[in-house]
Amino acid sequence: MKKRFDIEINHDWCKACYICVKVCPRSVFDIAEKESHRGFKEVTPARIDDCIGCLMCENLCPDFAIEVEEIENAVEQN
Amino acid sequence: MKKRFDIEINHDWCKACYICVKVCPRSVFDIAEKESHRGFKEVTPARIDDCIGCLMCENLCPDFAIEVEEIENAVEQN
Amino acid sequence: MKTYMEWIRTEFFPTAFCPGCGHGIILRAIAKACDELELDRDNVVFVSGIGCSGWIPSPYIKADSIHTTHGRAIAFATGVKLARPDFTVIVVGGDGDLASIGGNHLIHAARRNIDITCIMADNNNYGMTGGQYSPTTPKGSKTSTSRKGLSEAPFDVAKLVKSAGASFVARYTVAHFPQLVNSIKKAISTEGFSFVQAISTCPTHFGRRNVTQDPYEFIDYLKRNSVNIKNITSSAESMGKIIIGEF
Amino acid sequence: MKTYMEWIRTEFFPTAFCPGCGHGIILRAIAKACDELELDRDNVVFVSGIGCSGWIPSPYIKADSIHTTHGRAIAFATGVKLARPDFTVIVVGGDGDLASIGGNHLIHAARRNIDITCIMADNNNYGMTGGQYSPTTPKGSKTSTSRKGLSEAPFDVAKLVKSAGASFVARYTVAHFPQLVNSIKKAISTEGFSFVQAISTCPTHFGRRNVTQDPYEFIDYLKRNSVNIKNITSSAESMGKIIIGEF
Amino acid sequence: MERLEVRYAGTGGQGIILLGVLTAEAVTRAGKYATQGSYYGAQVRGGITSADVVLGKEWISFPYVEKSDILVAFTSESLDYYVNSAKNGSLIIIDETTMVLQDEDELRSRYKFFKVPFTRVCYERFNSGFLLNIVAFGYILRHLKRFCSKEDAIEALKSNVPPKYIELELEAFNIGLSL
Amino acid sequence: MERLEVRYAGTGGQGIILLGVLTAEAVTRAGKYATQGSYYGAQVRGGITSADVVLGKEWISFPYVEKSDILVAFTSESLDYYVNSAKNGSLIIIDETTMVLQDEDELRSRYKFFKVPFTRVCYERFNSGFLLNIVAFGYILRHLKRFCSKEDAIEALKSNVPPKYIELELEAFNIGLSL
Amino acid sequence: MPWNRIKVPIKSGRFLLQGDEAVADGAFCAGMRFYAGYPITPASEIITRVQDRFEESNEGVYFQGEDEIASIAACIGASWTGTKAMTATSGPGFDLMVENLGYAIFTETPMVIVDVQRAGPSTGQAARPSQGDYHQVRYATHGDYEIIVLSPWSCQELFEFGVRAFNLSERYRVPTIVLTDEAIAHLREPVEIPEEIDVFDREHDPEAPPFSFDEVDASPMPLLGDGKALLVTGSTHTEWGKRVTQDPEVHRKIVKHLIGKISNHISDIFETHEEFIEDADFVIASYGISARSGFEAMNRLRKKRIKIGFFRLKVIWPIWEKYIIQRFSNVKKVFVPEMNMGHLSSELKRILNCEIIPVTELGTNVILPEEIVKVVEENL
Amino acid sequence: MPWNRIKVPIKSGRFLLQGDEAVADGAFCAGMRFYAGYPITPASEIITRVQDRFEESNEGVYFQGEDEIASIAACIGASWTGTKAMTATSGPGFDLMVENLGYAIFTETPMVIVDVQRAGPSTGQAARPSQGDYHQVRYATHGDYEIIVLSPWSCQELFEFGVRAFNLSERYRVPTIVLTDEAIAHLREPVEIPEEIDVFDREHDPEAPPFSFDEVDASPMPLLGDGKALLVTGSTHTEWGKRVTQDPEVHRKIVKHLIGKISNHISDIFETHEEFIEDADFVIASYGISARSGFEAMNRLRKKRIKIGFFRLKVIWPIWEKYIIQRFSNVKKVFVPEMNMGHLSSELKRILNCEIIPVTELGTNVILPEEIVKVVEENL
Ligand SMILES: Cc1ncc(C[n+]2csc(CCOP(=O)(O)OP(=O)(O)O)c2C)c(N)n1
Ligand SMILES: Cc1ncc(C[n+]2csc(CCOP(=O)(O)OP(=O)(O)O)c2C)c(N)n1
Ligand code: SF4
Ligand code: SF4
Ligand code: SF4
Ligand code: SF4
Repeated sequence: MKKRFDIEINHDWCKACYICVKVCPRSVFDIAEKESHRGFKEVTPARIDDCIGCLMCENLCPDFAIEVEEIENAVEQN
Repeated sequence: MKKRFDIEINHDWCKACYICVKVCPRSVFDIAEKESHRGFKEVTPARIDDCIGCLMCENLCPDFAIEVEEIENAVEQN
Repeated sequence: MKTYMEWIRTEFFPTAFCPGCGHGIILRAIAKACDELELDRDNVVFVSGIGCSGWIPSPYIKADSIHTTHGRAIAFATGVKLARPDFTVIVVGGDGDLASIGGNHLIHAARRNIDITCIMADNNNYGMTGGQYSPTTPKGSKTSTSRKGLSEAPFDVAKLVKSAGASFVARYTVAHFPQLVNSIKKAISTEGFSFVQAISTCPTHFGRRNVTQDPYEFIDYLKRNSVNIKNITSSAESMGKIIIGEF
Repeated sequence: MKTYMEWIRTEFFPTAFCPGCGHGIILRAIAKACDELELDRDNVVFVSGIGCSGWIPSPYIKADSIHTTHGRAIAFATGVKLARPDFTVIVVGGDGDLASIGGNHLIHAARRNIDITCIMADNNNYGMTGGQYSPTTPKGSKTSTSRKGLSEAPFDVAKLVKSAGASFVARYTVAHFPQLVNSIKKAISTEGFSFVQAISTCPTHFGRRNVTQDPYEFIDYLKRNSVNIKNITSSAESMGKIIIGEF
Repeated sequence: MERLEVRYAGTGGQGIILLGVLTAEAVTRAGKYATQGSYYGAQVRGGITSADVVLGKEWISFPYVEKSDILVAFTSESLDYYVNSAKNGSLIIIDETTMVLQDEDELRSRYKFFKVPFTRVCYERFNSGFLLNIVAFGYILRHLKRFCSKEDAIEALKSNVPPKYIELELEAFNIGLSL
Repeated sequence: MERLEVRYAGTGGQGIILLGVLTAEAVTRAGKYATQGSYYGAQVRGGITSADVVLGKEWISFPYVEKSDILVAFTSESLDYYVNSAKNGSLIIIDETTMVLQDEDELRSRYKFFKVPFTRVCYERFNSGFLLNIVAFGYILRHLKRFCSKEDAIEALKSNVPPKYIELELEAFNIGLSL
Repeated sequence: MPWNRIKVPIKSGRFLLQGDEAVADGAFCAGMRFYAGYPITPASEIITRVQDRFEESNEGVYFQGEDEIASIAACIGASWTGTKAMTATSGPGFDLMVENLGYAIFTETPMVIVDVQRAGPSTGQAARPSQGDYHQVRYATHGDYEIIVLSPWSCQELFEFGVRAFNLSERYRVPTIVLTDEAIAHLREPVEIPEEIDVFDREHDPEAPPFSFDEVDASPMPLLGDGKALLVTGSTHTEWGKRVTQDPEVHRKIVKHLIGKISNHISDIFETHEEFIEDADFVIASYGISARSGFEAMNRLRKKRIKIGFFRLKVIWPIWEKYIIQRFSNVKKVFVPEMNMGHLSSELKRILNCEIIPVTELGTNVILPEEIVKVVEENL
Repeated sequence: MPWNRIKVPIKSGRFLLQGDEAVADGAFCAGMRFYAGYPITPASEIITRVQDRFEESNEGVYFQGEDEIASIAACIGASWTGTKAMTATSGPGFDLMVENLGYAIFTETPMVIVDVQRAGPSTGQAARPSQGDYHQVRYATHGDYEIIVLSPWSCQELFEFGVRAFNLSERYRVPTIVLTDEAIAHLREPVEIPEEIDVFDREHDPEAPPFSFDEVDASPMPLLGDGKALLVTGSTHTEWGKRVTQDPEVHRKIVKHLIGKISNHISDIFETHEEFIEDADFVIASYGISARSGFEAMNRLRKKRIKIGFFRLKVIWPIWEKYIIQRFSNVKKVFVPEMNMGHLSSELKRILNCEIIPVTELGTNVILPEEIVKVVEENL
């Protein structure tokens, strides 16, 4: 009955401090190779299936740029 | 070998708060019946022989109006 | 969207804070605390002073907020609270704002034990004006006004506020997010003056000169360098550590 | 004439204090302490603020004295001491002066632990301006601004200053003259910030409204109502008492 | 515009200001106009204290004593300080009991000079100088007839002293009246 | 009185101010006169930042750019903000790599318009945009010949960066020079 | 309607009052229900009277600040809840209020400060009068703005200006100062407390933005608790309180509003008391306690058939230049008694072209009418 | 002799300096060895430079006060030990210094305050320039007095006025203000540091009374530690520092001294920079950053053959009225560019009879020369 999570990143708010990348116990995030139009290398939840929903990334993001949400259906389907 | 003391009262500085009168463990002081030219009833060390030199009156006089001094000769004479 | 986002004025996002500034985490903690307490937003007034910390509620919290002069937030808040005792009044300020220029208002509010919650976003320096030392800067730290290391001793502000008479005093860091949220909730719920010292990170100034410029490393440092007041057995153990917990 | 009278500017006598005002006793205690320590009068600087208490050194002590603005004596003194570390710098102020308007300078000087001695002539109210309550006025007291009894709690200033970082902190009353002299001597001799809270009597205002207008009875009350910190066994014992001693 | 300038002078603790206030209050109650200003030393007690009262039928422009019409002095110090601002030929009243004057003759030549044993009568009746100002209040009324009545004065007294003392105060007042 | 008004514009963190300071310092070292003023947003990072440098042979009265002779822009935002205060026909230089322009034709018609790949050359050599401002400093010198030499510029650089970085900085500078 | 005729909440009639008491009563009648202050001679008596009124009525909050900074700050906080707030002080305390006074001006917060002048600079003579703070109250805080300052000359006016200060403050959303002095504040005089007074309560509009760029008038005010998530700030801001700290245009708009909302209503704000101006060759112009001396001097001079008039500013800031120019068009010389080095004199020099003759007192004595008479006679 | 020609204790030569650095260097050269301050934009850079100078030389004490009140107080305390002391701040911080500024004035304590103007009121725009504090620095503290305020227009002058402020302060025993603004303080320009400068050190006389009633000049100063049991107080006092808080005469004497010692030396204190005044029909009069604009505007207008002159106040307080009247005797119109609502304009209106045309900026943009040119051309 593994829970599944959805991670939304608001790239307009993100300032690329990379706290999320480093704080994640499951190394869910990757940093892009190239800068976006805002001059940052964007973060992506590359290994989203590994997410355990600990919310460390969301809670410690100083810019409210990450939202982790449990996918309700996913749980039910199991 | 009873010590003897001299008590000098500076009536120009005294404001007649009567701390000395009341604090003296030997009730050495009296208060005059009549007011002086400054409008106060003056204090006198009426029973100076009873003084034991505890300095309570001197130390607690807020106006430096009392000085208690041991009479050196007096001691020697005994 | 999480419900606590209703306490956030996202129209002003991205925030004006530097990348990785811990003040954003405190902002979330406050919003979360208010949300979980189910406060009536119309009766909550935030009061802040001047400093990066002052921006936490003003403009980022979606409730009434008064952004006042440097150091005076508690005094303004006192007026609000006395005139409208039914309001929940929350002061947010920096270590410079609340403990340096505003130190007197802080201890007097604690003495009066007026029913105000005060959250000190403590980044150990004056972020806004360029990283000068503050009354919470640890001895020896390098800041823009102590470039060879600070010779003054800091305040233990939590202890000071406690001994001035506050009802509730706690200290946590941004690395202790759930505890921070909890202590803010307790602070708001406690009658009388309550004070939460929220140790924050200023990677731009204090971090760069003393710990690390890396936002995450800085947070991690706070975590590793803290000990809970309940777990202190000898004073030697706590030497140089950040004591966290309720006082 | 006693030798400590060399520290007194008798040309301005009789003093401007009300009859029986305890501030005169503090004046003597300071003069005696300086005399017994054989301080070099040319290197001692007294600094005071505004209030009856400010008059204790200015003009009544025969040494350099700066009578400053209300509440700021410690800040002025800090400048003197930093510019001339060889001077002995002694601040004398009231409870209003040092703990109300000047509270921030007090705790910051304690934090910095700057080598200044600070004597607070604490008469539990603002004597000079007509007996309004101060931050040391006991709860329930009647003053000209709390005519039905004060609802605010007072500071334990000694405790506050101690927790802010002072090296030496003591509290005595004018009824404990020898101890007061001694603690002032220790304070001056201690390196770092030292603080003596000297509980004084204001028969004209605080006494008249709360204790007694009679100067002696007031002093006697202080004596009877004090307990030494060493002799406290339970906190109940010390309820409502003045805790004296070194902190 | 009729204008009467009264000055009470003495030292702190003698109740000089209250004396001024009572005078002004009595005149106000009489529907006339009075201004009352005070001067006190920095000390809470001691030093020269004075109370100016200017009386008029209508509004008074300058509210302080410029040159007194009546000067009532309770200490030599205050008399010395204020005598030069008394109008020539004006009324000067002093406390006979406590004040010793060097230049009484000169004063008599320049002013209408009265010595009144305020303190003595006070001590005789109350064994204290505490009600000196009230005795003086009673006494001075004879010179203020155009501005207020005895009844106004009593009303003023009643509204300015605690009820429990009113009997004593009235007695002192009456002693002054009859001096 | 000769007067050349140069404006560097970009965003916080791009080293715009240092670029201005370096320019002014080089000119000062050459014995000429330069004034340098800056404008930054309230945030420590982000927002529009600009550095004005006014160059002259002698003392300069008004020390800010009124209408720029040279505008070097590193972000579209800052270009939009400042383009209207560029003199007609004046020099406008932009970072080709990062800036996407809608109205390039119009700009070309009104100004001497240059696109320089500052960021690209920076990344090619250093894999970072960190030394963007130094590359630009090297590049801009060709337009400042009447005010300072390459040597003055190198001196300016040396006195404004930490010794341990000087090698790198000089390399960036030379890249700019040769662009 | 913001204007209301109300029954005064205290006993009306004619009473002997001290100035400090009268201003406290006036403020209370105007609706002041929050007082924060720190004791200082010669303003401390105000506190007692305020406390009396609060206790009698069971309304109002008294807060004794730890200092003057806290006191004015608390007033501003209280005012944003819709409570009419006041503080009182004297020179040294006013000095400390200066920063937050600027905050109140910039945030357009209604409140009243009673400033009882004593002799300065510094602690000077605490229990002696002076008028030396004439320009201080206008220029004490940094930046550009207008402010309203009333100058009463009697205990009656202290009562009335206690009311008027609140009315103006609420009407124009500007901190308003009653600038008096030790002489009047400690004076006792009969004061007529009317049965009814006119009171202006701020226009409260929960929907309105907290600030305004209107160049000609003040705008309605929302309050804390309106449920609109107000942003109040002393930094430059939009109408909705968003900080804008780099935009020159927004700053210009605010400052123009702060000035315009007052200067465009100067005929409503400015007030004088004039006697015999029409036919006067000479005028005694003054304010506050010195005007009492000047009025008496005028009386004496007119008895000597000198064509002298009397011009008293009841409002010293803003000063209505055009009106003064017009009123003084036929005047040859203006005598200006004041207890300072010539503050009003210097303003009149700026405004008028005729000769201005200061009659100043740098010590701490109220100027005697006869001194003015003398100067006038010497300069006819 | 109090005047000394000394070698500067720093490297002389021509350097690109920021204004804040230049004033710190000037002060250090003048002998400033005590600095107390509290950080504030745009004055914080001064601290860094002062600390550099103190560390290099191993001399001097830096004290970061808990606030601005403590900072100025510490300066006054240090000054009484004979140490030259300085603080620097901006509007909101200056507001807080006001009470102790009055104390320094009243106790005749030499010290220097650098006030870097930013846009007010209140916190306004911290990093944008303004000249709105022109009258504040003159009238901020209560009571009557004179004070000296210098207004530099360049980084070079910030250095020079750093020296001059101390010289005047020591010479006249008066706190002296260098009033600059964000624009100049943050500007970088070449500054020439001379080899030698003239420095005035206060006349120290251990036998002298601490205060003076002399109506025409400052008096020598004793110091703490002289062994004379000095009495220093901000309450009214005799020459020997005995408090006298009820005597009008003593207060009058002090205030006359405070004013007289400055006003009698106005020709030594007041300084201007003038161009083409002799033949000018029109004059641009200004100070500080706006004078840079005005100077450029004059250049452009003279190229168009307009007979316009330039008059710049290097010292804005005290203002030498007689001199200005004389210099402007043939002038028809005066244009006054300033970044405020017209502060110098209002002073000139008081002093001069010709037409005064303000060119003001209430926003936070430095006035452009072309704007002045336009106003002048429209008003010829
Ligand atoms: C009276 C006054 N003095 C100084 C300043 C300048 N100032 C603005 S913010 C600040 C300190 C900010 O430090 P802190 O309160 O610790 O907040 P942070 O920016 O670190 O979050 C200072 C000194 C001011 N605005 N007002
Ligand atoms: C800035 C300022 N505010 C207020 C005052 C008025 N004031 C003078 S002394 C004093 C309080 C005195 O009380 P305290 O310090 O306890 O001394 P005490 O007279 O009781 O000895 C006050 C409020 C002042 N002088 N300056
Ligand atoms: S919720 Fe936890 S596990 Fe999931 S991405 Fe965030 S930090 Fe990683
Ligand atoms: S010294 Fe002691 S015993 Fe002697 S008179 Fe004084 S109090 Fe009494
Ligand atoms: S300066 Fe420091 S506290 Fe301020 S936003 Fe930047 S990181 Fe945060
Ligand atoms: S008022 Fe109180 S403190 Fe002041 S002199 Fe009188 S008794 Fe002493």
